Amino acid sequence: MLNLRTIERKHGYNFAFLDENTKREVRRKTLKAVAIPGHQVPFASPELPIARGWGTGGLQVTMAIIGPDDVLKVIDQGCDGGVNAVNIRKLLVKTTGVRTTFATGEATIVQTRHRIPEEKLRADQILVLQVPIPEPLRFVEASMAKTREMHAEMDYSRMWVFLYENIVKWGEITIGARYPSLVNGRYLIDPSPIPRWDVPKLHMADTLFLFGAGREKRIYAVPPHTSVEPLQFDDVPFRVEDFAGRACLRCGATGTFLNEIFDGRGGKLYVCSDSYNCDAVKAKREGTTDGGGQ
Amino acid sequence: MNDLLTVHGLCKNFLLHRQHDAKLLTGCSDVSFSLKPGEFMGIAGPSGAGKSTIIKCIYRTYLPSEGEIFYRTKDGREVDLAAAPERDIISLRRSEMSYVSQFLKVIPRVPAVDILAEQLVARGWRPDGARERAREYLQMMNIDPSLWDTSPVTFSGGEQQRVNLARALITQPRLLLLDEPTASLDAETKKIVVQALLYLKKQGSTMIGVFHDSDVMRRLVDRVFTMTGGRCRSITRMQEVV
Amino acid sequence: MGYVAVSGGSEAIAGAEELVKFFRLRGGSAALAVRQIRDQQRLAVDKVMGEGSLYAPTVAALALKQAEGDSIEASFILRAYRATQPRRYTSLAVDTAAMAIVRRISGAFQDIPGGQVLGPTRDYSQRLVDFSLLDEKEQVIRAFLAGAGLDAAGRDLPDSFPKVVALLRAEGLLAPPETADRGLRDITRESLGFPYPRSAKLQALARGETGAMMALAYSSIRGYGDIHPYLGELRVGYVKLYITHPALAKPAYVGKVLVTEAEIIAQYAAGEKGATPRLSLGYGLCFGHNELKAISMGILDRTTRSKAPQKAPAEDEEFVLYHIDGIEASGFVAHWKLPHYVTFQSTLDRLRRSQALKEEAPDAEPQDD
Amino acid sequence: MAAANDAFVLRVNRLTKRFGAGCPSCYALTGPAGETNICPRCGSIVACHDVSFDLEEGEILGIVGESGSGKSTLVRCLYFDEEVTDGEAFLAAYGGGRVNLFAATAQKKRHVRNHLMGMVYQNPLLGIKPHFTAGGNVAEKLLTADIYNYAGIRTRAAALLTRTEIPRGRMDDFPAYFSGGMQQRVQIAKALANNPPLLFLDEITIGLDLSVQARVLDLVKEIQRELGIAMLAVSHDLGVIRMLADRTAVMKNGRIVELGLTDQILEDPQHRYTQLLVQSML
Repeated sequence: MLNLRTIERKHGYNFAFLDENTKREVRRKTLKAVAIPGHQVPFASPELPIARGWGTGGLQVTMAIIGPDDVLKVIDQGCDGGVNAVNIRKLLVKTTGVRTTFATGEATIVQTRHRIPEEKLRADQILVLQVPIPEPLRFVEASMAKTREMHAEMDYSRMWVFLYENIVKWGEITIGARYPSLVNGRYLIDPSPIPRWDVPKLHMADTLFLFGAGREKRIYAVPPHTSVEPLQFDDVPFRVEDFAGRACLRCGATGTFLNEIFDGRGGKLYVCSDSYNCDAVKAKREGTTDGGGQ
Repeated sequence: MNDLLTVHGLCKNFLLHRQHDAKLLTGCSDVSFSLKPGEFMGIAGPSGAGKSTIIKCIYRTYLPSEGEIFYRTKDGREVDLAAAPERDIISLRRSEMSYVSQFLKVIPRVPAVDILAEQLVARGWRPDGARERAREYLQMMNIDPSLWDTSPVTFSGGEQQRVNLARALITQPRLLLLDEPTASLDAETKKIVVQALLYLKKQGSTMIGVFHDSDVMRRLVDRVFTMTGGRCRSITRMQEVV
Repeated sequence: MGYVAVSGGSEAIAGAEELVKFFRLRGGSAALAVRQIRDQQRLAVDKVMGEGSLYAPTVAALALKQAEGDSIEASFILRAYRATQPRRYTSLAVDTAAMAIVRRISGAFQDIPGGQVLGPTRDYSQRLVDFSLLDEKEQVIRAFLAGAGLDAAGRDLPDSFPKVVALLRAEGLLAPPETADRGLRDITRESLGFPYPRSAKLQALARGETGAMMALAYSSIRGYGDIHPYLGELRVGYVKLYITHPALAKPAYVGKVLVTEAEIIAQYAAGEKGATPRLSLGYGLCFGHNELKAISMGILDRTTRSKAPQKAPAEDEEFVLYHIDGIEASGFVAHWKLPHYVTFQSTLDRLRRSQALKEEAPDAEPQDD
Repeated sequence: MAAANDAFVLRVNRLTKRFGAGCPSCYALTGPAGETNICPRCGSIVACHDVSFDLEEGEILGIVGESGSGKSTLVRCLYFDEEVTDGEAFLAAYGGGRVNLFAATAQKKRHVRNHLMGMVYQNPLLGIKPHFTAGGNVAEKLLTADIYNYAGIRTRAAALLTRTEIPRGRMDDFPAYFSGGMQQRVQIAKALANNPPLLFLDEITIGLDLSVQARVLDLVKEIQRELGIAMLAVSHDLGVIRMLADRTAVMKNGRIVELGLTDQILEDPQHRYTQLLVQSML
């Protein structure tokens, strides 16, 4: 029975918000996801105090795997300071008290939306990706019951035709982010809305990548040293975003994913999307060291 | 035995199922004869005597009820056409045995030249060569060149029948079965058909034909097999019939 | 608390929260009492309890206050709160025939055993603005409450009303249940595939968003896969909840909850060759007094069992159940407010490339599809 | 001549397909003798029972019968659209012709379907997707057969569509806007895309104008001659069967009542039902 008098006015939540039973369930499903690379594992996905579609899947995975000794980094669009990243970090800190960092290399768990950090991740780190739509076949089939069958039979022909018709119509495949990729030669995944730039980082990496879709109630994983191949025709290769001839305005880096900014005078400026990496490169160039955020 | 075809004790009955019972009809009974390579035998007799029945049994359009039909193939094997598996019959039909009926049955819309050519293509000819040869046969059958590229469905009866014959002749079959091929043809057309058949005979084909027209028969056949009521009355040299 | 990396984002969020509070209170009126909301915004509270799937009138009223009356936001707050609550017991099956009736009507029969009980309804009142409510005096309220008869209305009613559909069943007009689903699947604890077990489907519907369910039910009865429903019976009332006492292993009374129940009678699905034509039932039940939701639920329970080869939206179980949850839908619709700089950058990169390719090969015309 | 059983493309042994729970009397109480395929005892439908035949290299085998005879169910079973109740099927091109396809896993079946079979359905929209372009439909079949070269797919799709008389300019249009005959020809192009040794044709001319019917039949004949593909052609129309098939099986109430050379079936039908069918032919 609910008794208002016994409700604590502030909070009195379990470590990492979720109760231990729920965490155990998420961990079990995460382990299954690791065991079957790229396979979407359904899980119950309870409500969180963060809205559905705002990173609840990633949060639940992080909440299930985080321990008091972990060092957490949360980014949104590559940036540690984005409002949603701040909000999610706040909830996690409030309910776990773990140390947080901006420095990619210091983190043991990185929760991210839409980017994989530029800095190469290590075997002792886990990247948790927030996923809005876990189903790569959603492009061609809306029903989850049907896509499940298609995955089971590895029937990806409709996705292929989609790519074929894309080329017929536009001369090239027009998928920007969320590029469908085949994991371990078996399951097609939606790598979450990371840019194509980041897709090769999933391939044969040292790091474990966990994907959580809260609203859609699915968890999947790319374990370390697993092949991740973007779907491509033999003669129409997959291509990452083209930043040839451009450099970051702030740090001068080339070879990073750049955000385009209108300068208000009809021109365009480019800055790094990975804010920590940008800071680090800038500090190095200016001869100062960076402590991983203030 | 050097015979190309030996028919022995051939019977053909038809069991017609009706609402409550069945009716047995006799097509032919106890028919026996043999043919040497290159021979042309005519089958004569009143209508309803079972002439076509024999031809259709040999071609296996009718399933023989009794008897054997031994046929010696090009590569020297002896096949009982009355009992051989269907695939053997199909294979023989494709390679050495042809049948010409009174009517041309084709898919509408296919041009005359292709109807002939496809016979050769089915035997491994290249399409170009096949069409070339098809035109020669249409020429030989005196079909107006303006018709070659149109479907025979629109042709006159005589023209259709010439295409029908040409389709069989173009393959130069070892055994040709003719079921009243000259019925309802005018005199001029008959002449063309007779010439074509004589040409084929000269090439060495063996033939059996049912003719209602004794004049045509006389000019073609070596022997006549005369029937009444489904049975053989006599087998005679052509000259004796006349 | 550990070392926290901060940034401009934190301050912006704090500022935004401050502003929310300011906008709620800047009118300078007296603070809204939660009890007032619970008592006088009865239907709003009931809706939030239903969609938040937690029977907690006071917390629901508080959530409404916190959300400034935004019912989806309030349901979301309640739902998130619910997620933190342990699940200790499962109540025993409730017999709604024994419901303490507040209201009870049938659209299918004029005379029903026990009679129609109109109860509190605006159905037959004209929707005119009641200006007298502008200034409702306390003594008027007190006088009204002290007025004759009303207080006793509920007590005149019998303890139990026979169910209307029981009449149909006794006459053999109702189809037997398709599959008995005696197990209880908790959709907040396990993820299920389609087709859903009935218990799971009814749970999902019971916590669905009223507006979304109404729209889908409406699409069906307007003609997109019409099942020709009749309202067999609509009940609003209190049902008693029992659990099995953990020590005594006997039913133990834990309290009563207000629910709305709708039983929808629909024509039997075609295509069952040889079977006797019978009527079938759609079932709706939700927390609180929410008639539109209960009726919509009853219709959707029935439409989603359709065996039609070409399914209308309301007949497609997956379509219905994936799109009626207000918390999920509102979250995802609102998430477009989040930054999408990176994905948009990717899209622009593709677009520019496609444009360049088109200029190189202008003959390859784009097509509509 | 080789033994008859060596050259099969497809061998079907005792195929049975029953809809419904079934009872011990199902097979005894259904069939042409009782003139029903519905078991009077339990109401199950015996769509096919004890169906056996060999489809031989390069031949078109016709299956003729009225609606409800089980002929369409038969091809749907062989193309794995339906699960059989009993029986075996062997494909010469798969496992040396010694592996029962019906016992294979769903994934194996899909592989066989994608690589070794083609299907032309009565309703073109079952075989093609109207919201894929004509070329995309052909591409789909090639992609399922693991061909991932874009230019190669384009060339092959163009060639096949040209072969089936779809103008090159319509290749990137949507079949949703094509006529029925054109949709049917796209479907044929798609079915041929992976060069299957075996093609199923299910009432492919139904619903088409007579002149269009003739074009489609001619196309099938030509393709069969050119490519030597073995085909199983189902039709209720003896006229269609006569034009296409070398041999014909006659089905009635789920059983094959007669199988023979097509001209023999037409001119010397043995079974009571076949005689009725031939007599009622227009």
